[in-house]
Amino acid sequence: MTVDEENRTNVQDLGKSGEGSASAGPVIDRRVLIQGAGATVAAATVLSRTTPLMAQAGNQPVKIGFIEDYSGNLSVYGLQKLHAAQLAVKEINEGKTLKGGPVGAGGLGAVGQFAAKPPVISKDGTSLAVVSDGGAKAKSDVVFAEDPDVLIDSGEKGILGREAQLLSPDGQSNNALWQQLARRLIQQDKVDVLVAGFASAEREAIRPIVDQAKQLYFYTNQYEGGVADANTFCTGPVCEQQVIPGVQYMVEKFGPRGYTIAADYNFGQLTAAWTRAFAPLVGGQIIGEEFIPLSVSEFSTVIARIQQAKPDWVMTLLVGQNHHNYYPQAAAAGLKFPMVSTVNMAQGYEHKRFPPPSLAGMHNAIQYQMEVPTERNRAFVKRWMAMFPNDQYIGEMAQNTYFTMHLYAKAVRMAGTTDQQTVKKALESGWNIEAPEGTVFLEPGTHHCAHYIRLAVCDENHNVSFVREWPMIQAWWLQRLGVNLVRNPEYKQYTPDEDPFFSMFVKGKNKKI
Amino acid sequence: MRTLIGLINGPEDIGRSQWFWLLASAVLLVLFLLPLWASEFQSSNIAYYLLNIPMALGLSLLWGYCGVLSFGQVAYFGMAGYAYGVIAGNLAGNTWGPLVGSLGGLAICAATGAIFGYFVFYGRVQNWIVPILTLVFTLLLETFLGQTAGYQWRIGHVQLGGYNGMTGIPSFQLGSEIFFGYPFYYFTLAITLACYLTCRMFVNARYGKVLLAIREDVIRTELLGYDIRACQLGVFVMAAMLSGMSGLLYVQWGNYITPSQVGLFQASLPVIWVAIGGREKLLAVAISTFALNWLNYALSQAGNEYAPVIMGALLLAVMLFFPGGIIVTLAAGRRRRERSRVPISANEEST
Amino acid sequence: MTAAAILRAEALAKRFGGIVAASGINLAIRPNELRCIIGPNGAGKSTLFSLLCGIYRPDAGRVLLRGEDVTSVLAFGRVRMGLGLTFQTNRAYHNLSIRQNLEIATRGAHARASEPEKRFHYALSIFGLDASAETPARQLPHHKLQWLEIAMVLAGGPDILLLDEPTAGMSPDETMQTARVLQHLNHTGLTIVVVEHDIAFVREVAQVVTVLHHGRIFAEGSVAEITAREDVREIYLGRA
Amino acid sequence: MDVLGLIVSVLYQFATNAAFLLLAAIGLIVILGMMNIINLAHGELMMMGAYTATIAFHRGIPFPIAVVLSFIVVALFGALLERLVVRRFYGRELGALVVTWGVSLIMGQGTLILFGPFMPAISIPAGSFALGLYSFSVYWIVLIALAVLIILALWWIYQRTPFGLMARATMQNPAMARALGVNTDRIYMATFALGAGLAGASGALFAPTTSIAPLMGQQFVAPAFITVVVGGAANVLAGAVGSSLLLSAVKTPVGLILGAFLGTVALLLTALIVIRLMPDGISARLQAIAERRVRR
Repeated sequence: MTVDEENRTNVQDLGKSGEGSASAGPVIDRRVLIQGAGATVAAATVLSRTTPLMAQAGNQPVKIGFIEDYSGNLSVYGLQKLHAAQLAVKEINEGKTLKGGPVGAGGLGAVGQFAAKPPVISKDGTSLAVVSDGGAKAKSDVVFAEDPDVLIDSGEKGILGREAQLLSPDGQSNNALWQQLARRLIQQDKVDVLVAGFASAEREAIRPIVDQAKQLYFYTNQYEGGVADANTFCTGPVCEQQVIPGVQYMVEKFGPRGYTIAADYNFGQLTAAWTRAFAPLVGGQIIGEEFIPLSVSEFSTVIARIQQAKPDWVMTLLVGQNHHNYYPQAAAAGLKFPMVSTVNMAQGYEHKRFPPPSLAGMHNAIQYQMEVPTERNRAFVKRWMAMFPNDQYIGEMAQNTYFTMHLYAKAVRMAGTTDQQTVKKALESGWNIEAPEGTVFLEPGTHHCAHYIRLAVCDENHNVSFVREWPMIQAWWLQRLGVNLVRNPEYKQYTPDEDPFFSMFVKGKNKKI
Repeated sequence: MRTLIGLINGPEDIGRSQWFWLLASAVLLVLFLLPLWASEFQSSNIAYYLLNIPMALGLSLLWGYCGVLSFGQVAYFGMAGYAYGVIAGNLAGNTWGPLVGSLGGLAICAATGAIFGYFVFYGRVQNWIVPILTLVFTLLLETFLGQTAGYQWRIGHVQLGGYNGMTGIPSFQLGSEIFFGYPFYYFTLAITLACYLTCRMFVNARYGKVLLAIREDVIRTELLGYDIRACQLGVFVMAAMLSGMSGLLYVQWGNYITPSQVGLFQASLPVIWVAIGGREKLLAVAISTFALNWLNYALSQAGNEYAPVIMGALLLAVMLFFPGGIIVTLAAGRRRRERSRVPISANEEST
Repeated sequence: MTAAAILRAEALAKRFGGIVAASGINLAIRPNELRCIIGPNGAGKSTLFSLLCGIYRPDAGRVLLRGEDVTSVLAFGRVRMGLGLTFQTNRAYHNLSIRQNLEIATRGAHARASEPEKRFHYALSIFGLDASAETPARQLPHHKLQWLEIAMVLAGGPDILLLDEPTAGMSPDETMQTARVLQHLNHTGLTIVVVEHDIAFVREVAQVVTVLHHGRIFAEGSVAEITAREDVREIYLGRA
Repeated sequence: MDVLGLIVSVLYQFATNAAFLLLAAIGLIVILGMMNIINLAHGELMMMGAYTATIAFHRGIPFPIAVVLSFIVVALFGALLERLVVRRFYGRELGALVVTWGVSLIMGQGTLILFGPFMPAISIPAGSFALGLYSFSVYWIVLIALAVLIILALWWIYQRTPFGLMARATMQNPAMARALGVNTDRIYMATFALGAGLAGASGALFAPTTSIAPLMGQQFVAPAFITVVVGGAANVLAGAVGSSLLLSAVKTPVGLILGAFLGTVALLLTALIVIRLMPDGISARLQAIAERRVRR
């Protein structure tokens, strides 16, 4: 049987036996870890033994720690996410919640709809099941039937009758500050949950602190993938959920030859590695790669290199203000190659900020962006705009943050306590939640989410349409690596280099080209 | 011993009266007893404010006493941090690894500082270009570190980690004693104090007098037979090592460092701390560094998006109304009332 | 006899942008000579000094100190070889006390750091300055400030003294005091070169006078010869 | 592989890279190069220009006029800034540096608070033309031309107009200039305003090619300073032109063959080396050569 089936069964066993294993499990690993993560974790173990359980005083609020950047470079995303959190908390306190519930480790089961065949590669990493076409090009009608309204009564105001309170300091896009703030929220305010992080750097900055305190932590961003951390739940989509469908579509539609331009840092390099490694499995091939420092903002040379290579399509993994300039400059230079990405439009809403046709022909496999044409999403957008009339856009990260908040509330209600270890257990019982994007499934073994992925296309007038849908694509890579955080907790981030499958493609090629 | 005290109590810094020393020892006592009522978190925060001080002191020596502004002190901050991470990380498990790492970090700062400083000062680069040069150097370092995400960028079994930074850096450790939490707070306090006293003695010693002369009039000093380049180089290296010290403490505090620590924004911070306090007095710089770090943290934890505006306005106000730095000016005012000794005013650094 | 020159300039040339500040200056200062250099403003007197002591690099020509080519030696090096210079505009450390000024000056020329104490007090005594006051030098009267700078140079123990308008802004009798001190120093064996406008002063002290004009040597000779020359008056009368 | 296309494309890249550096630096040429004010708010002045132009453009004002408008607006702001703040820091480069950094902080975050994180950009005027494999943006070619024009204009102002004469006199020797009856205060203000205005105009010119955001200015700061400093103060204009050409001549081939990362590194390294080898910048070297010519 395949790796993931294996995992599922294991996870189910644990689902039953619960308590013991998770509290007994870590002790062995710690030894190992002390070498890796050094004294930090040593101290963490000490700390964790001494931390008392949260007092259950009835009317004291449930503290939700929330760090994002409201100033500095990343404020454009931070402010969106803050608003999402505020909206969710308001709803929670008004006695609302999102539909959904625990469905066991196996997946959506009876509650949600599967994609006919989510893309999964077999252990030896050769074959890749073809992703089913979700249906015809559809701007306003829906491919899969789903409940129009997912916001229902939770039966109580707040969480366990306690008011949900948002503590949201400003990280100022400054990692040192992030660490201080995380420590404050965890050690001083003793928050019941921490929801934080845009840039991977920020996540990595606070993860050691989170692990020291065994703090329940949600990272709500789309990111490069690979975080296997018993205390961390990643509710955003990762490479395998976006790159493969996207590339597959481009190869079918435009031809095999792809060219990658990526921001020259972790996210860009790793996602580029994914693209390079999986293009062949869907009949494509990466004929050129370029990594661009975040400081570069003038792209004539890059454009010329692409023109030289004459690819069928371009994978753009450009991040940050400077890099956004690529699109108008490329358009002005008359660059007409179709583009595919995992970040643009859905996050920085470049298609709203840049006049057409800068992003004409941009494809993006994402789980959410404001235009998603479902009724439940329209309702969500309406609620949002009612609360924040001046907001320009609702990006995918904002949506993740929104449903994550509700997910936490539901988990606490099931656990019947805010004690973090118990809530983690509850979260590890396999949740599905009806988010604005569609049905999301939180996979216990990897602490990652299966998402409803859509292929968004931007036309020359910057209208977005969704031409394909994959109602459930799992974050299967960590499963493939045999990660099972329920049985054996870890606290690291895997990189493709640690996967033998990648090394076939990565060897020597990960260097600059 | 006597001479030591003499040096510490020399004229070249704020405060010589017994009242000052009384106050100083009171403050020290408070800092020492702090853990009695401060939580582990609060003391770790205060440790963070403290650990920036050595870097600021170094810049004060360089800019305030030597008239050379470096915009790239964070480069040495980062270098020391990364070096420590690599060395101590590879020696993980070895109880003396962290010590070796620290020494290694300082050594690398000293070496790089010496080379770069030679490059600058023996090249007779004009004074006002030095900040730009150092800044370019910093940007270069950041650009390089930012793209070291790939697996090939590992030294021993430590990953440089690119923009996401280097994680799991060991805390400082002497033998079996691991400096974490309260112990680390005391460790930081001790190091910072040591750095300050060393600098204070330094500026009051012969060599310091020469720095004074250089600040006053470079050419006159050279025409008294002093090799300006050598003096400036010496101070530059010293400043680099002080930044390194801060870098070491930083990674030991957060067990983590990223290239953005070497970025444009971080690079400008020390300049601000020093300018606001008054670059010509070590103590002033130390105080302002502590205060501004605290202020910034206070503003940000309030989730206040006006934080940068307030910082900027503060900066503007200080530079306009207290060109010599706010603390220096205040202290000078007091001194003037005490005895009719006119303080060294903010003297032009231009050449 | 020229071989005996203790300080010597050979075909020194220096231009700033379009302005020619020195073109082919030849100058030979003999040991223990007291020479005055005169010339209208912009004649290149200060430039000449800057070239001699190494503040500027010449575009062409060489500087020899005791017959040794020091053109490539930096200023501090030449000072350590016995050169001392004061500036046209006073450049004592105005914010430091007399004591600090002289202490720094005394320690300057390490290379020749013999008995600093002695030099310190010598420099102090020569103009009868008083180092007890803590007050910064800028509070001194102008002429004392001028003297302080000379004293600072002396504290380094030089044997060639280049003074750029040392008596500028002094009252007649202060000027004469200065003159006397310089003569005394000269008798103790110092070689002294003074740039000066004050003809009275020049008459008083100069053994040899050099006239600089448009960056070249216009005339050289004893005070009598020079003051007798018509053409020198010509270039001077404009302003003397 | 069409050779002609390649050659044109290389020339085009070389020119755009150079023009980028030159335009980014153009305001700084005046403020840093001529007034010796290390103006860290340079990027924010450019940002202000871009915002002005964008807002005006969305109000229906044609782009060229919007650019002129932003020149005026930012110039006025510059005059104000000079009178209120910068004035007190002449001859104190490092003080000016700190204070302008404060200004940039306020302007950056202030813009974020006033206008939000983004503003819809202007579409790049004028289309593109193709040549073999390659196609080129007409607008960038316009920018290249404009860069040259602005430099010539500056040169003309400073060499041929009474204002230029007075300005140069003031910068070289304020006391003397005052003695000659020049109102130096006004000259300083005018010069700073001119520099600010140029920064604003260049920001406006870049507006279509970049995202309009509060911190957009920062992308120009490092290139601008490097260009001016490498150029040197002996003759700022010539220097800036020389350095932008030199830097581009290094960056373009390296970037084209080895990729953007090494291109950037090469640029920074060149800057370091040039500054070290000629502390007075390229212009000094140019001048020396010129003079040698004169003498022969």
